[in-house]
Parts: sequence; C-alpha cells; structure tokens
Amino acid sequence: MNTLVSPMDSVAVAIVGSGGAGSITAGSLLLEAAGRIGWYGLMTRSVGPQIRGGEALAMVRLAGAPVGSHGDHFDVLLALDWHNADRFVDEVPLNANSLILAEAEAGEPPAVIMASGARLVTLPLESLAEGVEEGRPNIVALGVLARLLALPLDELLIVASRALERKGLDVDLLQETLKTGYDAAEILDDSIRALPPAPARGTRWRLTGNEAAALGALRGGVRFAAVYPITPATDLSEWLAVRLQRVGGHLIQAEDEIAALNMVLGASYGGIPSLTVTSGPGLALMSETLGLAVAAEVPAVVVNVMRGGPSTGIPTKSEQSDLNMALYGLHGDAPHLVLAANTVSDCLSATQWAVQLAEALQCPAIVLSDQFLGQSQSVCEQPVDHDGLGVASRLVAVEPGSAGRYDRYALTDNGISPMALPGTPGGQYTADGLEHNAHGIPSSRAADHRAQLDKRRDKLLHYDYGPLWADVEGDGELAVVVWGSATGPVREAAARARAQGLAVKVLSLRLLFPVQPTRLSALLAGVQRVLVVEQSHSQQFYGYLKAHYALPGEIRVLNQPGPLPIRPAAVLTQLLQWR
Amino acid sequence: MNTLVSPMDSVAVAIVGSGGAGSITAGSLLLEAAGRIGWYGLMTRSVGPQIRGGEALAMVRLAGAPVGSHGDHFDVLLALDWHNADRFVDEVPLNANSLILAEAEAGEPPAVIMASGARLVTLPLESLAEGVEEGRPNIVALGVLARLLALPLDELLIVASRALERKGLDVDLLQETLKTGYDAAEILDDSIRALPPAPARGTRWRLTGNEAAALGALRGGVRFAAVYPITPATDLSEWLAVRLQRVGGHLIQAEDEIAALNMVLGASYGGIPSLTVTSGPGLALMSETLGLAVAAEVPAVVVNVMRGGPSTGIPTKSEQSDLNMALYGLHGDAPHLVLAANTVSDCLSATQWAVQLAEALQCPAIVLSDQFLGQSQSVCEQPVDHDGLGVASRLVAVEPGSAGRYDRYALTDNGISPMALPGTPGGQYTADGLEHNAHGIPSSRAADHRAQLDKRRDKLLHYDYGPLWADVEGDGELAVVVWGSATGPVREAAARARAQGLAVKVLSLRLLFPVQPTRLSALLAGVQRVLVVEQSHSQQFYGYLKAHYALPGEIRVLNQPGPLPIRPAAVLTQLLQWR
Amino acid sequence: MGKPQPILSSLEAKDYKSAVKPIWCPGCGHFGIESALFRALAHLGLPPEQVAVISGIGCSSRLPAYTECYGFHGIHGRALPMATGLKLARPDLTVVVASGDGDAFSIGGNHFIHACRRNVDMTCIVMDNEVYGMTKGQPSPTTPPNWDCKIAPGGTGVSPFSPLMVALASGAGFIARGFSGDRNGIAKMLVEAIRYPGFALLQVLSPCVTFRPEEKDWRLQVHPSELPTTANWAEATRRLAADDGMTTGIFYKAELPLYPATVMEPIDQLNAIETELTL
Amino acid sequence: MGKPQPILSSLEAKDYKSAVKPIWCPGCGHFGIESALFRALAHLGLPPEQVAVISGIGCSSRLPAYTECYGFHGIHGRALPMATGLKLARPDLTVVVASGDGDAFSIGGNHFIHACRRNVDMTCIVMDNEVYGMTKGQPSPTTPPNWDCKIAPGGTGVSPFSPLMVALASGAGFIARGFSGDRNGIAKMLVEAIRYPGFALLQVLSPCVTFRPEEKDWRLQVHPSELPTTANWAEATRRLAADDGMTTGIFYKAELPLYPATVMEPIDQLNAIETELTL
Ligand SMILES: Cc1ncc(C[n+]2csc(CCOP(=O)(O)OP(=O)(O)O)c2C)c(N)n1
Ligand SMILES: Cc1ncc(C[n+]2csc(CCOP(=O)(O)OP(=O)(O)O)c2C)c(N)n1
Ligand code: SF4
Ligand code: SF4
Ligand SMILES: [Mg+2]
Ligand SMILES: [Mg+2]
Repeated sequence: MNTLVSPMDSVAVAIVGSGGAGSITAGSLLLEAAGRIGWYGLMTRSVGPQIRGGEALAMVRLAGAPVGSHGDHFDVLLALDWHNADRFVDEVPLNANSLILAEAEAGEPPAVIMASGARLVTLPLESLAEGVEEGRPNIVALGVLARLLALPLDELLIVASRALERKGLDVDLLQETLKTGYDAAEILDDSIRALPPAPARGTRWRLTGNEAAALGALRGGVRFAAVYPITPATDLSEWLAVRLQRVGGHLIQAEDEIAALNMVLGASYGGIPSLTVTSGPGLALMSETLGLAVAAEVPAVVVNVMRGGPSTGIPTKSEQSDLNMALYGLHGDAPHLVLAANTVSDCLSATQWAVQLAEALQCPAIVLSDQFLGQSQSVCEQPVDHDGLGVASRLVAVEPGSAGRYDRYALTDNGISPMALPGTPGGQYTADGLEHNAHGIPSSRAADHRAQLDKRRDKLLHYDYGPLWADVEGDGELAVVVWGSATGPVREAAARARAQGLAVKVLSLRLLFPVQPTRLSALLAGVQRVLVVEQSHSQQFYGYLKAHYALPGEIRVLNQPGPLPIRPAAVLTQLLQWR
Repeated sequence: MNTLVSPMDSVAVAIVGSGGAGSITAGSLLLEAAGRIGWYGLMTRSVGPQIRGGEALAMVRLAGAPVGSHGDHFDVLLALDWHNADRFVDEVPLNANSLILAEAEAGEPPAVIMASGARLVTLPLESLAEGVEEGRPNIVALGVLARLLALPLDELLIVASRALERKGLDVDLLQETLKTGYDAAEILDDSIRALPPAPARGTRWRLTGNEAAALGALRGGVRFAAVYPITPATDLSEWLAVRLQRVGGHLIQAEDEIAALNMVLGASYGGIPSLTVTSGPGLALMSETLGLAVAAEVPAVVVNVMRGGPSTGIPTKSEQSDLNMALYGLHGDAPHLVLAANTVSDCLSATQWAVQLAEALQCPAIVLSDQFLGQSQSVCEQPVDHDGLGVASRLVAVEPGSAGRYDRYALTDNGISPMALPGTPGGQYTADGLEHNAHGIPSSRAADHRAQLDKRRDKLLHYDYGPLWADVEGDGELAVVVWGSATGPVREAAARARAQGLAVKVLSLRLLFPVQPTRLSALLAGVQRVLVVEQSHSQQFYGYLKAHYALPGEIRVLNQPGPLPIRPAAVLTQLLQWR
Repeated sequence: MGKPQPILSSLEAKDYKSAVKPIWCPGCGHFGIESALFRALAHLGLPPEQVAVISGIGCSSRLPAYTECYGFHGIHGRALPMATGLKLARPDLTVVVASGDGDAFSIGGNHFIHACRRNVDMTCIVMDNEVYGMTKGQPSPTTPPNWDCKIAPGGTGVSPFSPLMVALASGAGFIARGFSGDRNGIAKMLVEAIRYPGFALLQVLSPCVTFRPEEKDWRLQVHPSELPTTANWAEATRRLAADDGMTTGIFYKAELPLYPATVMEPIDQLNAIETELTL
Repeated sequence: MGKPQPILSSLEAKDYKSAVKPIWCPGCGHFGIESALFRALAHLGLPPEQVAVISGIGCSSRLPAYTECYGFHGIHGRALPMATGLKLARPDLTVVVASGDGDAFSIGGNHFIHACRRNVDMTCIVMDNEVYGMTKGQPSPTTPPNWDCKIAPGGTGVSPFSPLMVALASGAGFIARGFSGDRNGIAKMLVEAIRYPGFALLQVLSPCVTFRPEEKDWRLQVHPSELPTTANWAEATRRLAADDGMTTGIFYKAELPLYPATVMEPIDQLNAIETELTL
C-alpha cells in the first residue's frame, strides 16, 4: 500500500464557522472536487454541543496516497468567523508554517489560536460575497482554497452546482462567486501549497465508515436489521434502512436495544442473515442477549460504533474504549467473534466478514468501528472485494431427521452442527439458552455442559480465518501492534520512520476474538521491541494482548483516551526515540 | 487457621431421596445437631429439574476444622430410595471405603453407583418408621447416622423437635423414631466412623452465603435494596427483605434488573447506602447502569451470585464464569470495584467491605459470590468483625458552596470529592453520566475528559485497601493463586500437601479490582511455581492474572467449568506431581 | 403474509406433543394450556414444522420444548421481539408466543406494549398465575397487593393492573381471556387468535398450585362473558373497565392495519447502490 | 412522607434557573416547560435544594442542569426507577422527573407503566414532541405512522398510542396534558401535580422546531378540555377514549393508595438479627 511518507505529501485544511456559515459544506465540496480528479482524502466534522446550529469545523486532508488520519498539523485554518472557534483549538493543531485565513471583519482571532505562531492573512470574504448576487462567503472561501491548492476551479464548480442545485442556486453566479475568491487569493501566491500530483483519475469512492459498514452487511447478505437510534451509529441505520428496502429487506426501529437484538435473533433463527447497529450504552444493554446467541448458536452481527465513554460519555467523539466490553462483556464462558475495522473503507470488509463468520460459525459477531471511522468521509479506492468475501452461507440441515433423531447441537468434528430452518419437516427443535444436550434438551449434567462448552469454543478455534485476521506491513525488529482507527496514524508514522531509515513492522488486528497466538508469534518472530498503540485510557488493548499473546522483547504502550486522535508524530516520536 | 489435613479429619454424608422423602430435612438436622456440639460443617443441596418435588440430595460434611469443600469422596451415601438417584452420581463420588446405606425395599442400587466398589448395607427404614406412630423414614435414618457418627441422640432430638414443631410432631414419638434407627444401626458397629473430637462448644453460627452477604450489607449500613428475583440469588433478597423492614429500611422488587439498579442509584444519590442482588443474566442487564454509577460517581453495591453460564445456562449450579463480565463488562474506561467472597461466611465480610469501599470511593462495587457459597449452609465460627469494617461512611459536603461554587467533581488529591446530599442548601448540582467538568457541567473537552478519567482511576488506585485484599496462608516456592469458592478445596489440598512435607503458599484474592500488582509481587517473592485454580472453562482468572500481574516462574492452570466442584484431590495431585 | 394452508388433514393433538417431559408440578395450570394449544393446532391442521413457539423464561416459558413445533426458549421477558423478528423474516410461519405474567408484564412489559401497538401477526399466550412460579413465589404485576410472601412481607401494597386494559390502551386488536381448566374453551379461542391477522393476546388464568394454592378456587370464580365480542374500541374499553378479571371470552377483535413490511424478494440490485458511492 | 413546607416565601421563578446555557434549538418547545417549572416551584415556595429533578437522555432530559435544584441526568429511559429509589430513600424531597416521548414511552416504556402502577409520590413531565430530537429525527411511539424519515422511509406504518390512556390503564392517579406554548397553563398543572400525593403524569406537547417544523401549528390545534377533572376511572377512560390528543387539562385525579414503604428510623437492632444465626 502506497502511504504518506512526509507531511509534505498531503495538505490539511480546517474550515471553521458558526452555525449556518457553511464550513461543513465548503469542506465536503473541497473533498469531493479533489476526489474527482484522483486525490485521496478524508474529512471529519466537529460541532459544538447545540443540537442545531452552533459552531462547526470541517477538517479535510488531501493527498496522493490513502489518508488514514488528519496528520500532525493543519496547513490552513480558514475561519468564516471566530464565533466560539476556540473550542476547536485542540482539534486543529497549527504551527509556524501554518496559514490562518480569516474573514477580515471577524475581529481578532482567539489568542490561543495565534499562539501557534501561524501566519494570519485576512480576506474580506463577506464583502466579496456581497459583490455577487446570491454570493456566499463559504463559496468565496472555496475559490480562495482552489487557488491556494492549485485545484481546478471547474471541478469545484461541478460539485458545488450539483450539491447546491436543490437550493436553486444559479450555476453562473456560483462560478462568479468561486472566481471572486480565486482572484482575491492572488495575495496568497507566495503561499501556494499545491497538492502533490494526483495518482489516477476516476477510480475513487466517497463514503463514510458507517455507509461502508452498511454496504458490507448488504454484500454479506444481511436482509433484516433491527436497531435503536444512538449517536454515532444512527446514520448507519438510516443509510441502511432505505437500501434494505430497495433490495427487499427490512430495517425496523425497535423500542430499545434489547428488543433490537432479540428481533435480530428471531429473524436469524428463521434463516435470514441479520444485524443490529449501536454504540457503547446500547451494546451494554445487548450483553444478556448476546449470551443467548452464543448458547443457542444463532448467527447475529452487532456493529458497535464506539464513542467516548464511560456511560453517556462524549457521544459525538471517538474513542477505542469499548474493547473490553466487546471481548469480555458476556456472562458465563461465552466465546464469540470480535472484529475491528481499521480504515473507513475497511468498515465494509470487516462487516462483510463478520456476517460471513457469524453465519458460518453460528455465533454472534461484534464489529468494532468508532466515531472517527464511522462518521468521517473518505475518498478512497473502491473497497476491495476480498477473496472469498461474498454472500455468507450457513450450514443448513437439508433433510433433518431423515437418518434418525435430528440433533440440533450435534457434536461434530469442527463443532458446527447443521441448523434446521423453521418450515423444514423433521428438523423441529427448540433453540435454548439453558445448557442442553446435543438434541437441545435442557441438561445440567457435567458431561453435557462440558461437551457443549468445548463445542462452542472449538468451532471458533478450528476455523481457518485466512489472511484477513490481521494486516501486516513492513518488517523490522521493531513492531507496532495496533487495532482499529489508531491504525491510520500508526501506518503514517511507520512510513515516515522507514523514510528515515528505521525498519518498522505494523500489525493491525482485524480479528480480535478468537485470539490467534500462534499466528501472531509467527509474525513477531525476530521482533525485539513492540510498541502497542491504542486510544483508551486504561490500556485495554495492551491488557488484552498480555492476557492472550506472548509479546516478544521489550514492550511500550502509547495510549491516549479520546476525544483527540492519536497523531502520527506522537507515534513517530516513540519509534525514533527507541532506536 | 485450623484446616483439614487428612480425609480422616472429616465425615462426608450424602442423603438422597425422591420428592417428599425428606433427605434435605435430614441433612439439615444432622448439620445443626453437629454444629450445636461444636463441629464445623457444610451442607449443600442438589435437586432435579422439577420445580417442586423430584429427587433431592443433601451433601453434609462435618469436621473439627472449618469446612470449605465437600472433599474428595463421601464416606456414607444414605438412600431413602433410588428414584432417579443416578442423576447425582457425579456429585457424590464414592470409593471402596464408602458405605452405602439403603432402604431395604428400594430395590437394586443403580449400577453406576455400585461400580464405585462401596459396601452396601440395606436397612428397613420404612418398615421401622411404620413401627412408630408418626414415624418417618428420614428420621429413622438420622438415628442410624447418629450411631454411625457417634453423635449424641439428644442433640438430634432437640434440633428435630424444634424444626418439626410447626408440623405438630410429638417429641416423644420423634425420640422413639430416632431411637429405632439408632438401635437398628447396631449392625453397623464395625463401620463406626466417629467424628473427630469437637473443637469447642457454643460458638458456632449457621448460615448460608446468601444470608451472610445480606448480613454484611446490613452491617455495612445498607438500608435500601431494589432487586429482581433470579436463581440462585433470590433467597438473599428474601432473607434481606424482612430484616431490612426490621431495621427501618426497605427492599423493593423492581420490574426488572435495570430498574433495580437505577432505584439503587437514586436512593444512593439521596445518601442511603444501597444494594442490589442478582446473578449472571441480571448482571448483564445492569451493565449500562453500572457505567452510569462510575461516571456520575454514585456508590452502589451489586452482589452477583454466579451460576453456570453462558445465557440461562445452569441456574441451580455453581461456576466462576462471570468474572470477565464483572471486571470488564462496562463500556468505556470505567474503573470500578470487584470483590469476591471465598467462604460461605466470608460472603459477610466481602459484602460489608464492598459497602464500605463503594461509599468511601463513590463507585459501584460488584461482589462475586456463587451458587455454592450462596446456597450452602455453613456451620462456622461467628464471622469476624474485621478491623475497621464497621458502618460505611461517605465523604459528604457539609457546607457546600460556602467558600464559592460547589464543585461536585472537584479534582482533589485523592480523587474523592465531597458529595452534597439533596436537601443541603448550596450543594445543588446535577449528577451526570455525560463527561463533565469539575462542576458537573457536560464537557467534551479533552482536558476535562482526561482529568475526570484520571480522577476516577486514581481514587481507586490511591486508596489503601489494607490486608483484606487477599488471604495469605503458608509459605514456599510453590504458590497457588485462587479466588472465590475454589479457595475451599485449594486450602484443603495445601494443608494435605504440607502434611506430606510440601511447602505451599496459598493466595486467595478478595479484591479483584483495582488490581494490586505490587502487593502480589511482594507476596510472590521467592516463588518459583504458580498454580492457578479456578472454576471456569476459558481460564478467565488466569487471563486476568496475565493481563494485570507479573507471575513469577513456571505457571500451571487447573480450571474446570461447573457444575461439579473442584475437589481437593485434584489440586493436591497437581501440587504433588509438580514437586 | 398469508397463513399456511392445511396440507395434512389428519393431524391430531398428540402429533404436536414432543417426548420431553414437562418439569411442571403435578396439577399446574400450564398443562391445560399445553393441551389446548395442541388441540387448536390440530384443528387448524397446521403442520408442526410450520409453527414456531417462542418463549422467554419461567415455568410457562418452558412450553416450546414440549411441542413438536419449532421453538425458541430465549431469555426472560424478550419473547415478543424475538417473535417479531422471526415473523418479519419468515411471514410464511405461524408464530405463537408462550409467556407468563412475570415474563410478559414485569421484565417484558415494554415489549408487551410495543407488540400490541406494532401489530405483527402472531398469537401471544400469557399464562397468568399471578406469581413468579419458576423462582419460587414472588409477586408479579398481576398479584394482589396484600399477598404475603418472603420478598414482600405483608404484600407489596401495589395494585395489580389489568393486562387486557393495558393491551387495549396500547393498541392490540385481539384481546381475550381464558381459564386453563377449560381446555376446549382455550383451544377455541386459540383457533380464532391464530386465524386473526395481527397481534392476538390471550391471557389464560393458570393456577400455580405450588406457590398460590388458593388459586385452585379459580375454577369456581371464572365465568364466561355474557357479552359478544366487540369490534368497537370505546365499547371494549368500557367493558374492560368494568371487568372483574375473572371473565373469560374474546372481548375485542378489530381490523387494524398490520405492520407493513417484511423481508421479501429483492426489487433492486446491490450494484445500483454501490454505484452511488463512486465519485 | 409529607411535602416540605415553604420556608422562603420570596422565591421567584428566576431563582430556579441555573447558569448553564441550554443546548436547545432556538424556538424549541422545551424552553416553555423549563420556565413553567420554575414558575410552579416558585409558586409552591419550594427551596431549590429540596427539589430533585431526575431525567434520562434526550433534549428534554437535559432539563436538570438548567435548574438550580438537585439533579440527576441519568441514562436513556431509566429516570423513573431512579426517581423511585430516591423518593423511597428520601421521602422529604420533592421529586420531579423530566423525560421525552422516546425516553419515557419507547426505551423507558416498562418503567413508565410500572411507575403508574406503583404510585410513588412524584411528578413526571413528559415533553412530547412526537420525535427523537436528540438523535436528529427518528419516530417515537407517539409519531404518526406516515411520518416520512430516514430510518423509516415512508413512515413506520405503526399507529401511535396515547400515553395518557396507557397510563390510566396502568393505574396512574393523576393524568394531565399541557402545551408548551402555554407556560402559565402548564405551571398551574404542575403546581397541582406536585401537590398531588402520588404519581402525577403531565404530558406536555412540546414542538421540535428542528425535526418536526410542522409542529409549530400545534399552537392552533390545542384546545382546553371542556370537561372538569374527574375522579372516576371509568369516566376518565371514556373521555380519553374519545380524546383527539390535542386537548389540554387535568383529565383524571383520584385518591389512590400510595406505595407503602420508605426508608425510616430503625425499629429493631441488628444484634437481634445476628443472634438468630447463632446455633
Ligand atoms: C434476566 C433475568 N432475570 C431474572 C430471571 C429469573 N426468572 C426466571 S423465570 C422468572 C419469573 C417467571 O415468572 P412468570 O413469567 O410469571 O412464569 P411462571 O414461572 O409463573 O409460569 C424469573 C424472575 C431470569 N431468568 N433472567
Ligand atoms: C441506551 C441508549 N440508547 C440510545 C441512546 C440515544 N438517544 C439519546 S436521546 C434519544 C431519544 C430522545 O428522544 P426523546 O426522549 O423524545 O427526547 P427529545 O430529544 O425528543 O426531547 C436516543 C435514542 C442513548 N443515549 N442510550
Ligand atoms: S411452580 Fe407453579 S407455575 Fe411452576 S410448574 Fe409448579 S405449579 Fe406450575
Ligand atoms: S432538536 Fe427539537 S427537541 Fe431538540 S432542542 Fe432542537 S427543537 Fe428542541
Ligand atoms: Mg407466573
Ligand atoms: Mg421527543
């Protein structure tokens, strides 16, 4: 994979403004226009606590290689106004090379922002906009950015006119507004921070992680979903609802999360691959029902889009702190599948794989995504159709009972027992969360308990998960072990370290449970130092690694809670200091 | 602590019979009579799947030292009839030295039982009982056992007449019935298996772990409880309900477990130490609310009486498999207290301590007990009033706001902030599960999140838990690390190993979270081999130890799921084989 | 969405009984409901494999394994959403829910009111013994306030509610009450409930002889409704408002809009959706 | 159990307002409810520290921090049990619950029906905007079936239920509806609700101007009830059965037995209990 090696390979732009100023629209249009001519990109939005309106920030990073983080610093901070903009100061690190472009009439920039040493240039965006009929300052600003980034104006015009057409904006006037900004940016020609060359044209997708996960579910064959809304997972459900309708499936909003997962189990028991979508508090509520899916061996997928915790926490911000609950949050010995997406577009593969594994192994699968992956828009390559990741299939009992009693929980070699679907004559059985014998009859006998515990563990252990279980990049005596969205900054840091002559191996685990200690050991053969990177306060991932894997050599941990992302520079510093 | 060193130090009797035969009554009376004259003892009951009636088994072990397990073999199996008795065969291991006493008219004993090689003696219990007015075979059997165990008949008469008085049984007739059995047992005089000498008279308590936990809660100051019934925790609630009434408190049955814990939080927010009681599936449902207690810093105690899992599992049997969920089952980074009781009577101390810690640390505490501890009757010494375990106290804000704004979540040195109780002028604040600043106002700022995460972690880390955190016995290069009810058989095995010249150290952890790595390391200094013992299928305790502690030297794990208990001999074998 | 047609005309009640021995106490009211269900299914001629019996946890909820139908013995209180998911995914099946007063009205109360409202086609039998049988005798939402028990010495002091009134208020379209001692009576109501296209609720008074032995007297207290089934909501409200809780019969049966969507054959290709994501 | 007596006679509405700035959208109906609550508390002369406002999660549930009272902003749907625990532990406090149609009737539906039945003394305000505001526009149990939205394109097809009817069926003793545009009207009802010794439910129609802009028309649609408050359950049932959902007023107010127990002074010593355990 082609990666970002130097901060110069990319351009990071932040656009801030108060409610209605259009900073988010400007950011989106910038991303889309760049994507259309072959760039990669990432856009993340951040807003204040108000339900509607209030200050908003668009963070856009564009590059000639896939973008998995917002980098270390922003090259440009464009302020449509300064209203409450200081709340974003932590999210938009600037340095002396950064450029602050501000509306001239907006007054003094907040002192904390100026403290970065960045150069300030003011522009009369509002009065320029007033000079054009229907002119808007955010579109003027886009024109400014186009010149600064050497981005063709006509691409911006295409995306802007398409996006704004339902508002009835006139294309010629739009063009004029953009041009006004472009011309006004002449004074910035000394700062031109042109994008590096675009790698290729026309192969790009634009999607959020939540959309990607929904599409992965559809590709995997999911045709029923039951959900309860929760930030930041609701948009996944909303995107999926209408698409499920189109493919003949159905999404139902349940009365709560417990109902949602029970509906999923009911539909799945009926033979339809099914899923639910939630975030921390909702996953907590599903814990009892997940245990039922384990014991009764019913496939089910739960996509958990993590947010800041504990409790209601920080619903609109990202954190990797539901790991423990996903791995261990069920009562009893309840082996199940836990997967994690490590890029926006990987939300697709991880979810599709989860559907496949859940169906193949008759077991619930939790997919961990997070607010950053789920709600960031990525311009990326068309998500790979990984080998073998097609429509999921389940081992169905075709003529159950034809050769005697049908044993739903038969002890087979690989632990997977053919499942009779309701409607099939001779396959009648009662799925049960009580411990049972092979036939499904409740039993408290030690031998039955042991046999079924073994079966449920072994079916997961003996399955061949193939290469998808982890992404491996590079080589060296120094390895970084990471998971989920922390992979983006780690990859970038590793690429930079390599450019500086330090060999670094990166392992990003996609399959978190069942654990793969032999495979990890093989991959870590020869490694002397391991850096563990994660976005949690209590080193949950490191605890998990210690519990289940033998990590070689010296170990360090770089962990940090949300809401701020881990930056490549922080990882790079750790790597370089450790030479 | 005085421990069982040889199997000869105790007598283990199993009494089996079909519904209504009175095997459980006989077992209880035997235990009580022995206890009255200074014996220690333990009685556990086991029943078939029928809701009422059906076969029942009483397992009673009596000894001159505290009894923490049922040992390896039963000395006597007394069968009032053989109806479905074979279902208990795994629970009642017999060997060639065992004696089977069976009702003469009950027919052949099940072959699996005779396969043990035990000696069979039949007695006409029923016809003997018929010979006395109001005579019952189970009371005749008690007379038989009295002779066999050299237990004074008059003690049995006292307990039996008290227990049966509400059935209106005549004392003289009872005595006659007992005597009939006693006399009939003459043929057994070659088998007299007299109890070892009783250590002391009159200091014994008789209680179950569930009663002990309830009493611990009361001692700790709990005056409000909200529960939802669930096996095997319901009897704790039922015992507590009437006692709370007597001390001016109240127990309410909520509509479900989620309501129960939220009621507890409401009452605790109001300043009253409060608790709920549940088992696996209920704890799973409480997970989201536990996170709220962590984030909003509200004291609360949850006693979780573990049963076989996963899902509905084996509700009437014991297992230590909710450990993972108790430790890690909350979303977000949610540090909380997890304690475990390691004997029946320790359910008292563990719960009382939990109340104290929860109140002192403004944090939820989960107490792990299990079906074995909770529902076994122990005859034991009066539970110690551990140093400093009195009535819990909370750091209350006395004159909040008198020196300016009252900050509910003020960042103090030890992380504990004075809590204003509703009704106190000037202390008004809003408790919140959203991340907040020191004042309690919702905040998504990184600095506030970090400060509160640090605070919530550090208050637990910096507290001095004193010696109660673990029980330590013995010394040696070989150590057993154990928790909960598995401690009983481990202690017994260690005592036997020591008697055979093998030095063994036993560490039983009472405080599972926060972890105490420095203390454990200090205790394990010089240890070369560590045996981890637990009753779970997936080595949950071992995983926990690996994640949080550095265990020295070579490590082995003895783990086994429920429903059968870990036997001292299994532990002893591991220890001796490892010399 | 249509109900499967009888394909075997010769099914008898015993064809629906499995080999699993009930754990119920001798004399438990639940036996009567089991046998009434078999009679109803036989009468309808529904092949056992076309029927799914979904339950939660409780003595009552043990029913599925005692039938020769497909079954799911789920977790406490959650049978209704599970049945909802199943029916939406598999509209061809006949879905029956077996529940108890604790399972349906206490922990499952939220799903109960929402199932009434949502109107997915299924039959919900609540075996109401006004107690938690399985956990050995605690009060449920239908237990009288002064019932003395260990967990609430002297009684809870809380008035029981009428589940049928709550169901009506929540939007259920078929509301009936039976008595487990009257097997044929329940069987008949079940036939009508299963035929009813929507959510049908049948509360069955089912004595718990072990923990509420006084309920044996129900036999003397139940009485059939003197009024015919009404399709008028306000009228049904009036009747249930005046009801003593011991009346049996189908009180209310109305035509209501069914929950509209299920899983069906695809009407669009996934490709079309994927294309929308390309720039 | 008695309500605290006013000790300050000079409290004004503004004394109940905290310094925390609401996150609500300009024009949100919830503002009206906030201010009505302040008026009611001032009218009752309740010292702010004697009042606890308990909520779940939602725009509506943000209310506690905006008051100068004690507050608990708990988790979604669970305010009622939390308030129950608080009131039983601290009968001296005035307990007010702030909830929304999603919080109280969807995820919190079970606690809602049981709070109605249990009758612990508290006032429950449900700010009903027939939508999930906080999560940006999904249908709630009171949303019309044909309301088109992203998560249910074309509408859910499920009929809304009347929470007041459900409350009545579940046993609530004080049932009222107000409109957030009528601050004085709500304030008056709140005064009566808080004085009512038992569980008092006040549904307030509170437009969500952002996700249900059409609700601005509610101003034109609401109308006060023409009938006086009744204490007769059957009568209340009839009236709610005929209600159009836009009537405001106190429909029902009855004397019902309160939940009997609270935490009190000890009446026995722990020692006595311990002694029972000795052999
Ligand atoms: C989450 C959870 N909480 C509690 C229980 C314990 N439990 C099992 S059955 C039951 C009550 C059953 O009562 P009901 O539904 O009336 O059925 P009955 O036994 O009376 O037929 C309870 C509380 C459980 N299994 N799961
Ligand atoms: C367990 C859980 N599930 C879901 C959510 C997400 N959530 C927050 S508020 C809300 C709905 C609020 O609707 P309502 O109660 O009507 O309040 P409103 O915002 O309309 O005033 C939801 C679904 C959550 N916080 N917790
Ligand atoms: S306990 Fe009651 S409900 Fe349960 S089986 Fe026995 S009689 Fe029936
Ligand atoms: S989203 Fe609706 S309910 Fe929420 S604050 Fe805005 S207007 Fe009010
Ligand atoms: Mg019942
Ligand atoms: Mg709402």
